[in-house]
Amino acid sequence: MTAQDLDALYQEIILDHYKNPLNKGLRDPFEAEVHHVNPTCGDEVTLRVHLTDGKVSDVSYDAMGCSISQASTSVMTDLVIGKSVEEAMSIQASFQELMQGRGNVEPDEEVLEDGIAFAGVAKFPARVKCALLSWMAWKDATAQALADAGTDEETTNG
Amino acid sequence: MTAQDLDALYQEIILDHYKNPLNKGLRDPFEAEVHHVNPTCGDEVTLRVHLTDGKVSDVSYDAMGCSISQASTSVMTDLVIGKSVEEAMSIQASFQELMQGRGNVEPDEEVLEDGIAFAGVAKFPARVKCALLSWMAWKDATAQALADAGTDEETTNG
Amino acid sequence: MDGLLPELEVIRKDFPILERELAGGKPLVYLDSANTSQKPQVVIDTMVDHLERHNANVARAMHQLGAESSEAFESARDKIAAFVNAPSRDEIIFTKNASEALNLVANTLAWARGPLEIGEGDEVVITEMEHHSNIVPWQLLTERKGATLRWFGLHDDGTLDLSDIDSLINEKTKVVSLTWVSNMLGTINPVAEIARKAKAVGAIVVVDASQAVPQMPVDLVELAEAGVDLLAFTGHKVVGPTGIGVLWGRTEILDQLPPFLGGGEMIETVAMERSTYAGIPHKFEAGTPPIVEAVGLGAAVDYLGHVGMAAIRDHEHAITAYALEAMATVSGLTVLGPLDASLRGGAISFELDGVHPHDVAQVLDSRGVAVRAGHHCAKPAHKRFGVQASTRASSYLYTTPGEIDALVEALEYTRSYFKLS
Amino acid sequence: MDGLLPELEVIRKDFPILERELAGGKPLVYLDSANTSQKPQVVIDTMVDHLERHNANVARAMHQLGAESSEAFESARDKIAAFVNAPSRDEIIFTKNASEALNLVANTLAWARGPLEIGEGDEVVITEMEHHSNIVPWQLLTERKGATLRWFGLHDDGTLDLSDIDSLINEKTKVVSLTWVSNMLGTINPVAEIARKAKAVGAIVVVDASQAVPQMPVDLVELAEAGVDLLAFTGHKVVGPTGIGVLWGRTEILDQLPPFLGGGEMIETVAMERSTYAGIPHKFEAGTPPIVEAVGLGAAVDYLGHVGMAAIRDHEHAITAYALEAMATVSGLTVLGPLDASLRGGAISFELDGVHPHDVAQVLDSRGVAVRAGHHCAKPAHKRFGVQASTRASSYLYTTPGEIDALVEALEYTRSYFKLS
Ligand SMILES: Cc1ncc(COP(=O)(O)O)c(C=O)c1O
Ligand SMILES: Cc1ncc(COP(=O)(O)O)c(C=O)c1O
Repeated sequence: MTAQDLDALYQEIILDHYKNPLNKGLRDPFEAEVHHVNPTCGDEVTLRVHLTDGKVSDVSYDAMGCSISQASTSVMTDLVIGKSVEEAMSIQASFQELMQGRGNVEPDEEVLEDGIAFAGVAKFPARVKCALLSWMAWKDATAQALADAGTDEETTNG
Repeated sequence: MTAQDLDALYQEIILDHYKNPLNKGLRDPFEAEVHHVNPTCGDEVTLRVHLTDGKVSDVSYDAMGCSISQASTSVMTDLVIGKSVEEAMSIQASFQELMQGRGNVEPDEEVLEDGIAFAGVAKFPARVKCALLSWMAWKDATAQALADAGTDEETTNG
Repeated sequence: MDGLLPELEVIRKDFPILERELAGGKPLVYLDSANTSQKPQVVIDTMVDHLERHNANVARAMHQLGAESSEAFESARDKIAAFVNAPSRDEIIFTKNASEALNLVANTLAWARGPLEIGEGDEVVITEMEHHSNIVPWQLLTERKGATLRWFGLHDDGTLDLSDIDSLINEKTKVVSLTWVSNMLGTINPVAEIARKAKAVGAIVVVDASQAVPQMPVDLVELAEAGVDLLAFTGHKVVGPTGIGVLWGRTEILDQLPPFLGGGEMIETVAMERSTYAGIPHKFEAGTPPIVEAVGLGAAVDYLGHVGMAAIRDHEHAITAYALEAMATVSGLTVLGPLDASLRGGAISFELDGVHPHDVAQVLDSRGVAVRAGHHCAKPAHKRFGVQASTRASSYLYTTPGEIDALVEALEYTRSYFKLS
Repeated sequence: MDGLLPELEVIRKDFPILERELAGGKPLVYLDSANTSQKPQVVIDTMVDHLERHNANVARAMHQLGAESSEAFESARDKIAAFVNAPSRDEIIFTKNASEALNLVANTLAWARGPLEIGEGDEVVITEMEHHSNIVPWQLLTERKGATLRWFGLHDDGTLDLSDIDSLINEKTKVVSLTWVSNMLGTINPVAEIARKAKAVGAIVVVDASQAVPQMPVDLVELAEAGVDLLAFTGHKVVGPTGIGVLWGRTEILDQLPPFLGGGEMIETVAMERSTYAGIPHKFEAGTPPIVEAVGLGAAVDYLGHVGMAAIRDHEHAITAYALEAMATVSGLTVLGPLDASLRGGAISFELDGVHPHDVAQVLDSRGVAVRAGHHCAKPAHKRFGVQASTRASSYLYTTPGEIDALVEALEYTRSYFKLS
């Protein structure tokens, strides 16, 4: 790849989020905590979600990894916190689609905001996993929290 | 291979032994019986040896296989029966050397008699195993008979 | 002749080895494709291009060559998944050959716990026409776990004897594993029908498709619906290279099986104390995979797909019908297996009265005709037919009727050579 | 520079990929040879010739192509046996990679009965610097059999901590398995010394030579004398193709191990009721082997033998010494592993303060420099040094001092790109 590609990959926004990550740290309360790893490089994230009344009240995390994975985690938390679970899930889906689109998907700035800075990553298959690590962790944790809530309800109802 | 090679492989002597094999059948008495298989094609031989006073008194067999393996068995029994074990072992070694020589070993007619007809087989790696099947079985059976005799002697001496 | 590939001469030009001259200037008549198929130029060229321009390890590398190599490797998986219409591309696992694919299943079942566990009193069912690679793994499994191996017998015409299916497949049956097309008898087995029976008792169904995938369109979605859980085939028989095979497995089953080989690429995380494993397909692909082989196999299935598997099946059928008819004119020749070409694949094993298969193959070879002699890794099936070995002629998409004529002519010559007429 | 291969430019011409231009017209600086090596033209050409002119299955075929293919395949075994000076050529077993070779040993030990049987109370000893492929198989074995896995720790300089060798290797020890050269730290371990200790307590000694065979002369007669019983390496790291690995084993041990995969070629005779198995090497080679891969590997070891393994070792040593010195000038760079080139192989893993290895590798790639980033399948060793990942540059016989200069220059650029200076 060329120096231009490199700059397309390492957008200023990405480097900013990398140096100053948002919402970092593990916090209480939370309904689900997951630990995800990128088997290729060993990058890890421990991530908690706190949902209230169908809303993403908090996402907190402890993560180790490269600039792309760190920045992506920061952007993700910023995008989903405060949104309804449904809306957040749809943002997650848009981001995942962008990442897996091999550079052929046009990002929607309305939906993804700072996330569009990752459009360049889609052209680097080896880095797509970095960008997706925490997004997949969030999806997993949220699904777990919802399932538990479902079970609780069932239990309550039963 | 050419028609000439074919004739070199299927010498008249070989086809004669194939049609009229010597010493065929399983006979008593015997000190050791072995069963050998060619894993590639399934050719089989059951072979017995009878030794008396260091001499190969009889070799009897039941075998299924191709012309080369059948003829080779017939020639082998004809060569070793009546010889001293030592002499027979050395004939076996000569034959094996001829077969594994990839066509570069000059056969000794004094030693191998009709066995020299197999010189052409050495150029067909896939057929070497056919020619050697019963010779290896005979060697194995003889070794077993000798070992047992050794044990018996020991037992007697002990 | 009806059914032949329309551009047969063009197809033959794709296979460089078919121009090979043998000793004595004889042209090659290759009738040993059930043993291994020949390779078209495009498969060889694709492998060369990979080795000369894109070679790198996969999955692990961040650099350009690594990205190119990973892309080539993973798109080979996509191509193969599409070729057999697999429900999911992640269900395509690369092995080293069909034998490893079958052993992977039997070996991981030996360590499975929970619903898939196999133990005393359990039964595994195979057939008498299996290739050794679909017999020995199940012998090892059942011996080691104290389970019982049972099998379907064969009718005299080489078809499966299904008369005792209701007692053979019963509530103790944990696995039914069978070949789709026999490599010795050519028989095509009713795998969907048997799979449905097996599913009804909750058994796992394994299909050895080593001879089927080369010869006919395969639709795994359809087979999965009938109840097939796992299916194996091998690269070198579908005009691909050696060193690669494929195991397809239903996700739910693969997820339940413990890992097979442990090591690089199959892990999620490793500590000295314990490890966790990756999801499929990587869970079953320890170590550096057969990269250039997968790339070659991708090109191979592209090639076959381009010719068209339905057209290849028709071609095989036409050639086989022609061969069966022509071989019937050779006196003393008995075909083992179905005599109706529509019931079988293109491998024709036969006996020639008074000449051992080795000798038949040897004389044929002197005429340039390459066939296989022996038990073709199907000793029990030979035993069933009271023979120790047979000669086998097997065709493929590049086989011409003229080559069948050469075979028959060479068989007549064999008879005269051994003074049988 | 002393020790470099005298005809380095000629050698480079043998490797077509080294002329590859990357994106932006950058020449390729390939420093990822510990991951996989590049292939010389002669290896590629030998494979092409086999596929275009001699392709046939082996062992089974009576025809001319079959004889040629079998001859090529079995002489590859001879070549490899000679290359590592194996006591017997039948002790050379072809696997699909080094991982399969190691798993073959661990997996068959799980089913071994008699003196080799492993059970509760028994111990298997490895080291903290193993590749995952020499960790996970032993975890699976010990977990499944109720035995205990133990390991040598590491000194801060990346060498093995042998201080507790007398307690680690004791009368309960059944297997000691260790890497000869670490793929992460580069460390060369004293395998002969450890083998002697292990022999004294009757343990089996397994050596992972995946990084050793490419880099130094190997004499298996000598190693066997010291007590090494089994040794594994992989084709793609010795300028051969993927899809092939090698397990060498002492005949007495291999004879005692039960079969691994069951199927074609590994049998003596098969009946539905039971089977008997072939002798080595075939006993462990079920199914169609990696034929063209073995032929390619034969050409590869011929090529390396022609250049000379002692000369290659010297070259690697010279390049590694030069690289260690040059990299020491990059501020914030810390090498993991021995800093003395004479104690190590050519893989140099390092950290660059403030830049994650992924990002280092990415920036290097934009300059055409191909290195690996991650845990290199050695997570426990990374953990031992308190890091999650590292960047690794690894050289081979085609590496020039100029390429090391390019690496260092690209590292400086990385620092400035991430605004570290
Ligand atoms: C030390 C070591 N052991 C084992 C392996 C595994 O080799 P393969 O991936 O070819 O199975 C490697 C290479 O990846 C290695 O460097
Ligand atoms: C029906 C069948 N099953 C299994 C195999 C084994 O394939 P491989 O030798 O590639 O493992 C073959 C071919 O030899 C076969 O014909």
